[in-house]
Formats: sequence, structure tokens, C-alpha cells
Amino acid sequence: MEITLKTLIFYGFALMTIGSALAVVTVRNIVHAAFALMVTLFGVAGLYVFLQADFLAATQVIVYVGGILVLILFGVMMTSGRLQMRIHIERGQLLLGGGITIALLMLLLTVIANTPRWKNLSDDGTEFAPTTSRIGELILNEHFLLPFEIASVLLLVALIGAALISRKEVRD
Amino acid sequence: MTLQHYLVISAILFSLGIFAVLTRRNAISILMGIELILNSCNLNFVAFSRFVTPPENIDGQIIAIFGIVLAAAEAAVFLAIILAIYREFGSIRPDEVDTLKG
Amino acid sequence: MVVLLISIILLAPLTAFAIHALLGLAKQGFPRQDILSTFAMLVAFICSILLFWQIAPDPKPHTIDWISLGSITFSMGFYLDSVTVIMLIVVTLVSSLVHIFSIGYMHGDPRYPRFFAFLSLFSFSMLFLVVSDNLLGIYIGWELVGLCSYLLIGFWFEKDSAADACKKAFLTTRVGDVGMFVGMMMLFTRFKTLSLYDGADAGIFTLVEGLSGTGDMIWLSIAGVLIFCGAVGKSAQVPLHTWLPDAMEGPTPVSALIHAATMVAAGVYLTARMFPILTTSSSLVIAYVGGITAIVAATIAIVRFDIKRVLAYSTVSQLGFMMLAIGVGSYVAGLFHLTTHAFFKALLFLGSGSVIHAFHAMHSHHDEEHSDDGEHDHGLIHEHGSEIPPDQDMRNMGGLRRKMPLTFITMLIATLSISGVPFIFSGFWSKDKILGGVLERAMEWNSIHHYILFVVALIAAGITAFYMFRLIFMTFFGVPQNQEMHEMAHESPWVMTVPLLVLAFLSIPVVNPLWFNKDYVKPPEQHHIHAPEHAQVLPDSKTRNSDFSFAFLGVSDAHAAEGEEDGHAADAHHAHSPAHSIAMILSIIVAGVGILLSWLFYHKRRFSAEAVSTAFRPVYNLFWNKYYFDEFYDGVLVALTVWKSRLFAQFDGSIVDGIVNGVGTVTRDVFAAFTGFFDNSVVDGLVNRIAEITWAAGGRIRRLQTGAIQTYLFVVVGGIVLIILIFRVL
Amino acid sequence: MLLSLMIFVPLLGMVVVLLLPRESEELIKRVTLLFTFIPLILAVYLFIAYDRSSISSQYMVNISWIEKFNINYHVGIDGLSVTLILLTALLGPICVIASWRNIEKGIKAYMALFLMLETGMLGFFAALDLFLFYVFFELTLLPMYFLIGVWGGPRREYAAIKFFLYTLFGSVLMLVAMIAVYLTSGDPGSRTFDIPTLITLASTEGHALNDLNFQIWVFLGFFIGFAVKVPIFPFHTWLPDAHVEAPTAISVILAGVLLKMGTYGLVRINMAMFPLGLDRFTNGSDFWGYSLALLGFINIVYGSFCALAQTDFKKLVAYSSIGHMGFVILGLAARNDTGVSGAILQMFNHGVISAMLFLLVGVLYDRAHHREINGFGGLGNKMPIYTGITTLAFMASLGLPGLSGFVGEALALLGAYAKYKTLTILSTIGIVIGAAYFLWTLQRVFLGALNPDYEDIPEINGREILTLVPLGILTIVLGVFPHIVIDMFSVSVTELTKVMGTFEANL
Repeated sequence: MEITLKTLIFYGFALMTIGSALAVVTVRNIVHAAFALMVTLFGVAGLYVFLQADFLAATQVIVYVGGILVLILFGVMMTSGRLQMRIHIERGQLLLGGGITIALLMLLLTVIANTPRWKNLSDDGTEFAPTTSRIGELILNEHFLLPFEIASVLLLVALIGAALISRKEVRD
Repeated sequence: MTLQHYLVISAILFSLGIFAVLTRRNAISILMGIELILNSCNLNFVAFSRFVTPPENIDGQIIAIFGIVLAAAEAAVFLAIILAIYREFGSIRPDEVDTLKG
Repeated sequence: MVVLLISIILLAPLTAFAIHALLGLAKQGFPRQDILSTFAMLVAFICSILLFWQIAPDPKPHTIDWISLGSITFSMGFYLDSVTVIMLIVVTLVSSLVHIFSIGYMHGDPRYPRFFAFLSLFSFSMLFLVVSDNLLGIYIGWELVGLCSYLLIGFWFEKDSAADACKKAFLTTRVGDVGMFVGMMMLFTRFKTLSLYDGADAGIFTLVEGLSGTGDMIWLSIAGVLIFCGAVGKSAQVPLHTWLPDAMEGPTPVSALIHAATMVAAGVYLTARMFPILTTSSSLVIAYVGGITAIVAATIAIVRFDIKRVLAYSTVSQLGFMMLAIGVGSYVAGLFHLTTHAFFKALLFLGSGSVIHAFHAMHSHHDEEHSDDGEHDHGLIHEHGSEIPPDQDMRNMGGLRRKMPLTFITMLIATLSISGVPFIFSGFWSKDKILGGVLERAMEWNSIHHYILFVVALIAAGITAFYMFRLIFMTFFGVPQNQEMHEMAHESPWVMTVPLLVLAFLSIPVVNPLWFNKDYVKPPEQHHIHAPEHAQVLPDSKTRNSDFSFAFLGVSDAHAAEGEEDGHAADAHHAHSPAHSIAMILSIIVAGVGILLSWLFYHKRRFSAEAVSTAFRPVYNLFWNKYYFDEFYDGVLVALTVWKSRLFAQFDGSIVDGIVNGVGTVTRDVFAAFTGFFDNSVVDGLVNRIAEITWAAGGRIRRLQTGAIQTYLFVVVGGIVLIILIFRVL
Repeated sequence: MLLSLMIFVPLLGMVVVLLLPRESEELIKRVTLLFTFIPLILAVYLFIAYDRSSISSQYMVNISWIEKFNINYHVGIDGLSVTLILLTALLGPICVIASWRNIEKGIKAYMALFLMLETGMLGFFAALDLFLFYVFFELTLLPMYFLIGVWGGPRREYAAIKFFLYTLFGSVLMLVAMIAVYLTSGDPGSRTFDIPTLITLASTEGHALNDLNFQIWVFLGFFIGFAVKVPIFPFHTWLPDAHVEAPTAISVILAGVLLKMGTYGLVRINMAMFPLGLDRFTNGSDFWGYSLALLGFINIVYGSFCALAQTDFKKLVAYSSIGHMGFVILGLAARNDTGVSGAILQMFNHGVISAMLFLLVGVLYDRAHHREINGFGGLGNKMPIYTGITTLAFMASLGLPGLSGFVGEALALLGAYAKYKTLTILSTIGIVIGAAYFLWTLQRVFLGALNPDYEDIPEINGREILTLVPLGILTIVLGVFPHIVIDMFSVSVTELTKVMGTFEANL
């Protein structure tokens, strides 16, 4: 396989993603973990770009980094009261969890490696047209309209629900 | 960059997410694990959409968008529940919240 | 025109009743409701008079279909012949007079409007009965008059005696009515109709002509006797006569109207209506019942002191005479006596009412003397021979003829009439006609039965004269027995005396317009009366009975000769002349003897009634105790019925229900015990084992339920991995 | 459609009542009244619009219900059912009004159950499918059980269970017979529950349903089922208990309608479908017919005598019901136009009159709180209107001509006499005893001197008069113009007796 700049950048993103994800699950400081998660999310956004999903990449950054991550940080602040909250990990649980995780990973990798249909599907470097307008048409004009509307309702419900659950209960 | 590259990255992310969910003793860390899992799924969708289906078909991306929406909603509700639990139990350690213990 | 008049006659009293009833329900009575009823009755009377001129010579029933059931139709309608019209006039006339009398008599009663409502209803029912052309209609009217009688006898229902009497009246007559109904069922089943006269289809009277043969005759006799049972109840014939004297608990105008003039005569009317279906044997039964009733009631009347009871037994006795007449085939005589009796007996009752009213002032109300008896022992078994109210006790009276001259004179006329004082009083003619009829039948058939009946009737006639004059002497002559009451007595107001005068006027046949029209009443043909083998040569029964007018003129020979044109009619004349002459002479003799004895006993006091009664103590006791009929009924029949009902109820409660409960208990205790055992040990055992195992298993398994989410997740993910691994391996 | 609407309007009413809040009792009562009033209007319309000259069922609806077993929702009315439907629909609102003040607890449940009961009764009289017929039959049982068992007198549980078990016992036999009929009605696939079809099959020469022995057994099965309901001696002992314990309105329904379900069943199923079972036992003898007449006679005399011995006002009326239903049985046993018409008319009239009697007892009970006949006396003076209405009802019940009770009784007796002379003559004892117990009661309660305990007893009030007056008017009108009702069913009756007559001719 020919090593081009593009490939290098790809591997860079891949490593960034995996490395930071590893950090997310290992660091003890929850705030650090949150920042590591941010890096992971950026990495995934980069991979989206490689997959020529430009709109998605942008969405990933805006929603995840700008929204969800901030939300998580708020959660951290409101529950711990201090940013330096430590994460306890028990040894036994760690071992068991690690074992299961590795088994799972092995399994997945075996499946990926042994599925013939997925072999030899390589990126031929073709550039596609930007997807934004197409996504807009699909969502607002064609057969994804209904799921889209449902999703919007779901969001609304989640919003209201979250507000309801988290509000301070008025004790009689 | 073949499909398998992406699949491997996705698998690793997924496993890490599972690992976090299984082992972390903090509800917010669990949430982060879940976010990892969701991201790995989205990545799979987009990758399959790119390599398997014809180029003009971008349904996989759409699904991914919905996945993001779902994640957002999930995160919001999850955090709300965490807040409620925190108020109720004074802790967000999942092993301490065991009212349903048989 | 006929239909219109009949409708008015029927509807006038009915409308009056309906208005009374609606006002009563709305609690909106107005003070002069008496006028309403009286007016309605007078309208009916005028219409009846008009009808008298309208009556067609060949009457046809006017009917409408009432109920149609497939092949069978019950019709309702009316039938007007001369008898009907006479009955209509009698009923409406007496009823009108009683209405007027009641205005005075019932004045001040708290239930004054109700009284007139009931009178109206009664008048309607009675008229309906009279005009009906079929047995069903007659039966309906029959029961309705019974209802009115019930309501009016029990008018002062606060008195226990009145409450008992009305119930007794209804029940006793109902026993007879059931017999009548069975008779109707027999006729209906045979003929598929209850119409008496030919309308669109043949009526019973036509159909009955077709019967012949011994079996049919027996059948018809039974049917006739059963129908007659209704008359026995309603007309208070022995053995169902006991209710009528008790019925005197009702207000006196009611006694006059219902229990003397009209309703009780309905039985006679019915029997006369059923004339064509009577057979030789059923006629004889009727004659005997009538004869026995006449003598029994007359003997009881001798010893009564209650003025109304004397009159009541006298009524029973006179009704017996009428039945006797019908039974011997003297149709005209029976109906003639019915009409004359209606007037003079109504007069007697109203007169006695006038007397009672005179004494009434000191008894502010009827129920006063009863208000203090707190006992409410309303057994089905009634108490009899209750105390005679002082205002009705003849022993308290005497010498009233100066205080109440009008009452005295009118009652005297009536008494002369009922006693059979010859020539100027109507009762003489009718009673003589009956006696003559009986003797005539006896002579014709040479029948020992009829000779016996003639003697019985003759004796009864003598006794009648005796006790009626006893009443007059005790009440109006002699010295006042109760000075205090005598002082209070006064002549009644004009509303009461005017009806008395009218009725007295009607008791003198010369002025009675009804009798003028000769041959007005024609008896229907009887096809099933057969003279015995040894009978004399028979006159035709038609002509024999057609001489209503003879009675009026009293000179049978002269009159009979006029109408006779054919041969055998002369035989008829020949055959019955001696009978009637003999009867007339004998009846005058017995009436004279009766009056004479009465005069000697109760006016001259030549003989002492007490001495005679002591001398014949057993006989006296028999009379005084009314032949123990009431005791028999109460002690045996009623007691038996009540006993039987208790027995049935006990049977129902203990045996039938006991079996049901027993089955329930057995099912529960035995069967259920067995199944219970099986259930407990086997079925339930199994269930319990399963439950225990489940419980124990749950106890262990629940530890898996840590409540910690992550434990679950471990298991889930591990499980997934395992499953996939296993399936990969396979 | 109109018919179905009428049947299910009360059920709809039940749903509405159940949705109303428990506290708004007035509203519940009004709504119930409305929902019982609608069937009345419809029933009156049906009564008027019914074609009296046609023998076939009218207003038919036939929809497949359970296809696998060929069960249909098949309803329709003929002259007999429309008469009884009118009776049921009439008593509905009257009972609601009668329950207005007397039901103290759980008015919501009471009214809901009552409406359910009404649907059951209306449906029963309209059903033309045997299965549907049975379903409606049982549908009346359950609410009745609760209505007696919850709102009854002191021994209500006993009475309710007795009623329930008795009726269930009967209906189980009926169910067995019904299934037997179904299985015999044809090959698998062509079996049917349809009543008109079954009637045709049962009279088809050579069909399995036409078999004499089969008919006798099936006849007996149905007969016992209905006999309990009528009730025929010796299955009658639930009746006095149930009546005494039940609240007034429920007694009214019990006597007015439920008893008629038994006799209606006898006519509709036993006599129309299995005439052989009744008509021929062995060649030439009339064993079953005579037995039926005998049972009628026993009912009349036995019921009357038992009534005479009662001192409980309500029990007396209950036993009088047993006696009067005996006339219906006797009339049916006669199997001729007169007898059957009389029986059906008596069914209707007894419904009206016994309803009046129970309402009247209820009125007195509400005031005095006891029903001991000997404990009253002289009320005639204090309650003249009440006394008048009671006298009317008593007179109607003891068969006074001019009032409705007479016509039915007289026709039944006239008809029965043609066949069973001795029994009919003996049955007339019942007429006398009937007069005896009613007049005796009248005397003990209303006549005589006033019992001082009831110095201040209030007169019957407007609401109570409202319940009684329609029935009273009906009693008088039908006494004078009985053909109003008779014309409804005379064609059907002629048809029925014609069928039976052909069998009779074969004797």
C-alpha cells in the first residue's frame, strides 16, 4: 500500500480517535476524561471527512462538541460540585470488564476479517458532490420526512422530560 | 483506506465504550462510554454507506444524523436522571443505587 | 235511536263515576257532588222511559266484537226486550229515588262524595248487567255490582263489623260466581260462543234447541244448575244467603238499592234470562232452592229485633219466591214479583232508614260506639250476631206513627203490599201469581214435589205477613219503649220523604203504568222441560205464561178468554183457572191469619211472644241462631280453609323448601366434603408443592438481582459474547 | 336496527353511568331514567308499527357472530315478544323512579346493574338464535344476583344465592338440551342455533329433530330450565325468599318480567319447537299435556293457599304470583287459541298487576318499615288515595271483570276447560281463595279502626303515584279493551296452535 499524505492523515486521525478514547476510559479525573472525549469526537469527525460525509462531520462537531460535551461537563459540575472528582475503579471489576471487552473486540475483529463481502472495498479516491443539499432534500422533501418529524418530537419530549425530571421537586 | 480500516476503528471504539460502561464507577463516565458506542455505530453507518451502497445513496449518513439526534436526547435525559438520582441518593455511583436489589 | 239511548243510559252514571274518581284522585272534591250523580241517574231514567216507547217487537242484539282469537270471537253487546226495558226502568227509577234519599240521609258524612261515586258505579254496573246480550257481559256486570256492593257495605269500614260484612259478602257471592263461571265454561266449550241470542252466528239459546238425548240433558241440567249457582250467591239463596243480613252494615240507602231492589234481584233476572236452557231437573232444583229459601228466611225473620235484619231476611225470603216462580216455569210471575218487590222493599228500607235517621241525631256518628274497642282481631273467621245498634233495635221503638206520619203511612202501604193484602196492593198480585203458578204446575204434572213446594210457599207467605206486621206494630204502634230516644225522633226532611211517597205510589198497581200494556212480557220458549209420564194434558206453555196482564186485572177468567182463539188455548184456560183461584183464596186466608196473629201478639198483647218462645225453645233457638249456617261456615268451611292454607304454607316452608335446602346442605356437606378432601390433598397439594418450589427457587434466584446496573450489563455483554462464540463454533 | 338500538341503549347507558362520578347521584339517576326511557319510546313505536296481520318475525337483524359454530346475532320480534318487550320497557323507567329515594348506598353500581339487566331482558325477548337467547338469559342472572345480594333485606345473601343456584341449575339443563339440539340439527358444518330454522327442521318429517324420544328429552331439559324461572311447583321456593329480600324495584322486575321469561321460553322453544314432546307420550295418551295442566293446577291452588297463610305482605304477593302464573301454565297446556291467548295475555297482565302490587308494598314498607299484615289496620282513613289504588290493584289481581286480570284468567280457564275439565274446575278454587286472601289483607291493613301507631302516616306522594298511575291506567284500559294486546299475537297464536293441532289430530 502506497503511503500518501492522505493515508498519513487518515492514520493520524485514526490514532487520535482511538488514543483519546482509550484515555476516556482510563483516566481517573472525570474532567480529563471529558476533554479526552472531545478529542475522540473530533477524530470521528475527521474520519467522516475521509468518508466524504462533509455535512455529517460538521454536525458531529457542532452537536457533540458544542452540545453534548458541554452538557456532560455541566452534569459533572452539578453532581460533584468540584471538577477534580476522582473515578473509582475496582480491580476485580476492571479485570472482568477488561476480559469481556477484549473478548468482544476479538470477536468483532474476527468477524471483520472473515467477512468476504467486506474485503477489497477500497476508497478509489473519487470525489463526490457535497452532500448537504442532498441531505436537505431527503430529510425535508422525500421519504425521511416522517422520521425527521418524529425525531423532532422526540427531542422535544426529551427536553421536556429532562426538565421535568431534573427540576427540584416541590415537597408538600 | 479500505472499509476494514474503518470497521476496525469502529470496533475498537465500541469495545472501549463497553469497557467504560462495564467498569467505570461514575454515572457520567458511563455516559461517556455510551457516547463512544454511539459514535462507533455512526461511523459504521457512514462507512458502509460510502463503500457498499452506490455513491448517490447516502441513507447511511441520514441514519447517522438521526443517531446524533438520538444521542443528544439520550444525553439530556440521562443527565436529568443522574441529577435526580444524585438528589435522592447523594451519590452517582451506580453500585450504590441498588434499591431494586432482590 | 235505541243504541243512542242505551249508550246514554250506560254512560251517564259511568261518566259521573269517572268525574268523581278523577276529582278524588286529585283531592279536588266539590261540595255538591251528589247533584252530579243524581242528575246522571235521572237522565238515565228519562232515557229508559223513552226506550220503553222505542222497543221493537222483534229484538235483535246489537253487538261489537270484543276479542277475536283465531276461530273464536267474543262479542259484547246489548239485547233489548220487554224484560230488559222493565228492568232498566226499575233500576234507574229506584236508583234515582235512592240518590235523592241519600242526599238527606248521608248528609254530613265525611266521605259523602265517595258515597255518590260508588252509587254511580253501581248503577252503571247494574245497567250493564241488565242490557248485556251474552254471558260474558253479564258476568262482567255481575262481578262489578259485587265490587260496588263490597265497597258500599264496607263504606263505614272503621267498624269491624262492616269490614267483616263486606268481605263476607264478596267472598260468599264469589263462591257462587265461580259456579257460574264453570257453567259458562261448559256452555262455551260446547257451543264456542257465549252469546245468548242469535246475532251474526247462532246464539246459545238457538244451539241449545238442538240438544237431545239423556246424556245431553244431564249435561245441560248440570250447566243450568251451575249458572244458577251465580244466582244463588247474588240473590242470597240458601245455602249462600248468610251474607245478605250482614250486608245491612252498609248505609241504609245502599241496603234499599243494592240489597233489596236491584242487585240481589239480578240473580232472579239471570235465571229468567237463562230460561230457555233450563231442563226439567234443573228447574226443579231451582224451585226447591227458592222454596227452601223462602221458608227458612221467613222463619228467621220472625225472631229478629234489628229492623234492618228483619227486612233483610224478608228480602231473602221474597227472592226465594221469585226463584220458585222461575223454577216452576212461571216466568212472568217471577219477573212481576221482582218489579213489585223492588218498589215496596226499597220503600221499606228507605222507611226504616228514615226511622233510623230520626234516632240518629243522638248518635253523632256511626262508628262512635266502636271507637273504644281497641281489639283488632281481624280473623278470616268473623264474629257474628254482633250487637244490634240501638238506633236499629225495634225494642227501642214504638209509637212512632204520630212522630213520623209520612214514614208510617208509606211503610204501612209497603207492608200491606208485601203481606199480600188483596186487590189494591201490588204485592198481592205478584205473590198470588207465583202461588198460582206453583199450584198449576203441581196440578198439571200431578207432581208431589210441586205440591210440597206450594204448601211451603203458602206457609212462607203467611209468616211473611206475620213478621212484617210485627215490625209495624213494634215500631209505630204501642207506647214508646225508650222515652229519651222517642223525644229526639222527628220526621225526616223532604228529600227523604218524597222518595218514600213516590215508592208508595208505585206499590199500588192501579197507578203503575207498566202493567197496562197487556202481553207486554212474553216468556221465551223452553225446549227441555218435559212433563212426567203421568201428567195431565198439557196446555201450551207459551200461552200459559203469557198472561202478565191477568195479574193486573186479577180476573183471570175474563181476561184469558179474550186472547184465546185456537183450540188448545181454551184447554189452557181450563187448566189453570182453578189453580189460580184456589191459590188466591188460600193466599188471602194465610195473609189474614198472619196479620191477625201479629195483631194479637204485638198490638193487643193477647199472647206473649216470650211465652211461646219458651214453650218451643229448641225451635226458637234454631230460628234465633239462623239455622246455624254461619256457625257451620265459620267453624267448618272457613276454619278448614285457613287450616289448609296454614298446612300448605308449612308444607312449603318445611318440606318443599326443606328439600331444597336439604339438597343444598347434602351437596355442601357430603359431596363437598369429599371433593374438599380430594381438593385439599391432591389438587391443592400439587398446587402447594409448586408454590413452595417456586418460593424456594425465588429465594435463591433473587440474590442474582443485585440492583446494580453494571452487574446486569456484565451479564448482558458477556452473554452476547458467549452466544456469538457458541454459534461461531458450531 | 331499531330493535338492536333498543336492546343496547341501556347497555350504553350503563357505560355512561359508569363514567359519571360517584358523588353526582342525581345526575346518575337522571341519566339512568333517560336511558330507560329511550327503549320505552322505541318499544311503544314498535308496538304501534308492528304489522299485526303478519306471522313472520319483524324488524329482523341477522348478522354472523361466531362463524365457526354458525352462531348469529339474530333478533326479531313477533306479536308475543313485542308484547313482553313493551312490558319490560315500561317497567324500566317505573323501577328507576321507584328506586329514586329508596336506594341508599352505591346508587351508581345499582343503576349500572339495572341497565345491564334491562338489556338482558330486552335481548332475551328479541333473540331468534338459540345461543344468543341463552346468552341474554344468563345476562339477566348476574345483575339480578348482585341487585338482590347487595341491596336486599337482612337475609339478602341467602336469597341471592338461592336464586342464583336455582336458576343456574335450570339453565345448565337448558344448556345441555340446547347443545343436544345443536348437535342433532345437522352434519358438522350445517349445524345451526337459528330458532326459526330449528322449528322448521323439527317439524320436518324424518329429520333427526323430529324424533319423538329426542323431543321428549329435549323438551324436559328446556322445561326444567324454564320451570325454575316461572316458577312451577316444586321449583318455586326461591321466589318468596328472593321477593322478600329484594328491594322494591327489583321485586317489580322479578315478578313483572323475569317470571315471564320462563313462560315465554315455554312458548317460544318448548311448544313451538318440540310440540311432539308435549303432545304425544305414547300413542293416544296425553301424558305430558296433562302433567303440564296438573302443574298449572297445583301452582294455582297451592300458591293461593300458601298466600292465604302469609302474614308478610310481600310474601303474600309473591305467593299470589305463583298462583297467577299457574293460570298461564294451565292456559298453555290447553294448546288451543283461547287457552294460549289467555296465557299470553295473563303474562302481560300479571306483569302489570304484580308490578303494581310490589310497588304498593314498597310504599307501605317505606313508611312503616315492616310488612307484617296484622301490624296495620284502619289505614283507609289516613291514606285514602293509597287505599284506592291498592284496592284497584287487588281487584285486578283477584280477577275482577272490567280490569285486566280477569280477561287473561278467564280465557285461560275457558281454553283449558275444553281439554282438562276436572282440573280446570278444581282450579277455580284458586279464584275464590285469591279473593279471600286479598280481601282479608285489605281488611287487615286498611279497614277497621285505625292502629294508633300510624296516626301520622303520610299519604302516598307524587313520585309514588307517578309510578303507579300508568300501570293502573293500563290495568283498566286492558280490562275494557283487551284486544289492544290480543290483536298483537292472535295471528302468531293461531299459527302455533295450528301446528300443535296437526299433531293432535294424529293422536
